[in-house]
Amino acid sequence: MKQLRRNFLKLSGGAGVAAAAAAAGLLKAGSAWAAPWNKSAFESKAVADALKGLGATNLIESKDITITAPDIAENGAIVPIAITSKIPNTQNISIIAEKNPFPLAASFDISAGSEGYVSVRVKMGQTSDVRAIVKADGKFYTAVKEVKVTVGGCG
Amino acid sequence: MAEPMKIRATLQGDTADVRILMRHPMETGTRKTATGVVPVHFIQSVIVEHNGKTVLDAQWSQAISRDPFLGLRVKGAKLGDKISVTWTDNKGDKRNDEVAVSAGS
Amino acid sequence: MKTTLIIQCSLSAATGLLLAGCATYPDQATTRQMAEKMVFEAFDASPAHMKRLEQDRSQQICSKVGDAKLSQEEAAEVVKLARASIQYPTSGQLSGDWKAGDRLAHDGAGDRIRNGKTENRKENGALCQNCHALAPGEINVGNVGTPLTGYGKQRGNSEAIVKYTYEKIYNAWVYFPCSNMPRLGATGHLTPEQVTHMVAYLLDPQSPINK
Amino acid sequence: MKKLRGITMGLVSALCLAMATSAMAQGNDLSVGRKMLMEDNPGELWIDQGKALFLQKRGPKNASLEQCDFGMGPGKLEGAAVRLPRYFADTNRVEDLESRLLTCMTQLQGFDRAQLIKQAISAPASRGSDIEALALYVTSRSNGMKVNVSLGHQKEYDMYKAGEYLFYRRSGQTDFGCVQCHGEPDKRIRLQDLVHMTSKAGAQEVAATWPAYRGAHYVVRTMQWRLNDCVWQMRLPDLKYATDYSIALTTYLNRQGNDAVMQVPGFKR
Repeated sequence: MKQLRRNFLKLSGGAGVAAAAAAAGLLKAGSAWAAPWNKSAFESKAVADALKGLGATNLIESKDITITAPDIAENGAIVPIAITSKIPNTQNISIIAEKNPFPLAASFDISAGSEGYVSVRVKMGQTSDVRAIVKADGKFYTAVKEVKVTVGGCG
Repeated sequence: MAEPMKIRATLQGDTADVRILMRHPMETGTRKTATGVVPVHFIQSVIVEHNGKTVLDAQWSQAISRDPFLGLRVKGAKLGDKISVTWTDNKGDKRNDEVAVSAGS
Repeated sequence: MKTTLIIQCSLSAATGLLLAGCATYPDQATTRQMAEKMVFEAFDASPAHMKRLEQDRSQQICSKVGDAKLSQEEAAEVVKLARASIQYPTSGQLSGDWKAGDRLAHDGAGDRIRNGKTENRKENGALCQNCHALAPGEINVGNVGTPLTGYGKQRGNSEAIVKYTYEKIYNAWVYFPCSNMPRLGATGHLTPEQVTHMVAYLLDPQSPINK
Repeated sequence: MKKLRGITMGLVSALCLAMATSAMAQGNDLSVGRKMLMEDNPGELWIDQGKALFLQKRGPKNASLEQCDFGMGPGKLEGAAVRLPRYFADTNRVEDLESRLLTCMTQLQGFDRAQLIKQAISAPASRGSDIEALALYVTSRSNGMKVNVSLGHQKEYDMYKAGEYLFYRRSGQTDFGCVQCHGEPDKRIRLQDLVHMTSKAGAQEVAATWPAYRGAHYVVRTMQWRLNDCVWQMRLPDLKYATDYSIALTTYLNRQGNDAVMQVPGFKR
């Protein structure tokens, strides 16, 4: 138990851990109809582990993925990121902020009824590559864009 | 408790441009205030349905910004079609709101 | 704005709508009196902090409203007061440690007041980054002031330049009366020792600003 | 003196060239993010909150704000905010949006003024204060209308001129007045753009975009907060809420910004 607890602390680096663990339990009860939250991918601290959690292997660089985001974010608390995938049969789009404590920020399962497009806002602690992972026809494609984060304010 | 979302769904050709604003603290579990660390609290799942059929099934981490925004485009939409959005957070709180697709400007 | 006022007045006069007389702008002295009263009623502070609201002679002169110009006499007075304000470090050395200067240049804090308390810090930042471009390639820098990139490279570091730079930082109004640059040393925001670090940061060939 | 000016002038122009290029490059980089954030502004979530607060019977007198007169008659909100600040006969003073809200919340609802002021500026990442939400709701009812601050009353003229004076008044550890940061076009503090308030367009931006969602704080802020924060950076003491100092500056800026089309909430990084 002690060992486990230490690992947990290491993982999420703070007092939120216990709550996170409790919450994960609650979630199962609460959302039977949604795909279960991908705990292993979201709680990975390394990009490689997050990719493993997504099942993403043999990434192919693709020009058919567009990342729309500011070159410089004025405020890391709210960085707008939109991903467009022109790859046919796009099934999933995931967004990874590589230098975040937990790099995987979001993962979208996309049905045939939706375009390969999602737009969200992400917290970023520092300048980092933002990586899009697109799953299409069982293959994984990727594109990357750097977003510079300057600490806002004059403090 | 959970407050209403603001959903805009406007028709552009045969695609509905859907823009959703949600009210949620999206706490990372590391933010400190005068009274201590705020526990982790964030939306983990967002489901968007078009006339009852799931078109987007999103999973989020605590890195999504407070009062989250989600934009997507739904294919094969018509005026008056129902767009329904449901989020669920790590505490099991839920919120569902629905709009009809309206004419784009 | 004045023109608009005149038009409004003459219009209403012509159409006979003018009743108790046209509302007019207060004259300068009245405006000043009203506004100064507002200042001293608007802040919640200890007597020591309230002092910051009092203008010294130079600040009064330098608060020209709108397009009003500084007269030659006023400029001369500001320069004279600025000249008299300058204090040199006890060591006599006007150029200090560029590394300390680099750190201070990127420190925008110090001296601010919240809930009646001054920021609790060992020393004040020099605020440079807020307004000036610094080392080449730095993006998070302001442009209210002139860029300082390559400052020393362009000027060398002769004794005259060292002295000029020291004085310019200590009280910019010696050379540019009423410029936007805070009189960092003269207002007490920076100590003479801190100013010497800023001099080194600007002039030392090893400083990132001259790379 | 003369010689010195010559040297500096040459230097300044050489450096300005370098500066202009880098500033332009950065301007492009920032615009993408700004546009994206502006299009879908979380501040919109506060409008309904404000509306609910406005209509709800609250306070010791258990009254809504439907009888509050923002200058167009009790409860008439359309076009009211674009005319603020203005003179109000019932209080015999010029009031801006925040001070008028305080007047109504104390007189109609019986709230304690000091208590309201204490809570008026909310903590970052909070639900925001009642006044912040109410101010946004009331202003949003003027969206699409032109800012039209009139100086018909002597007290309005006085406020305007005092505001202008204060805009240029330098004091404190940094020798700053407002004009030191807001008197020239295309200026930035670090990467943050500074509004050029002595230009018509800049004043219009001020007049038309507050209250605004402040991204770094995750809450809606009002003009009074903006002034507080400026004054803090200027190293002045704590600015009291809704005093004539703020009302004067707001009168000056909004009047300069006449004819701007109101569009709130604004979005501020």
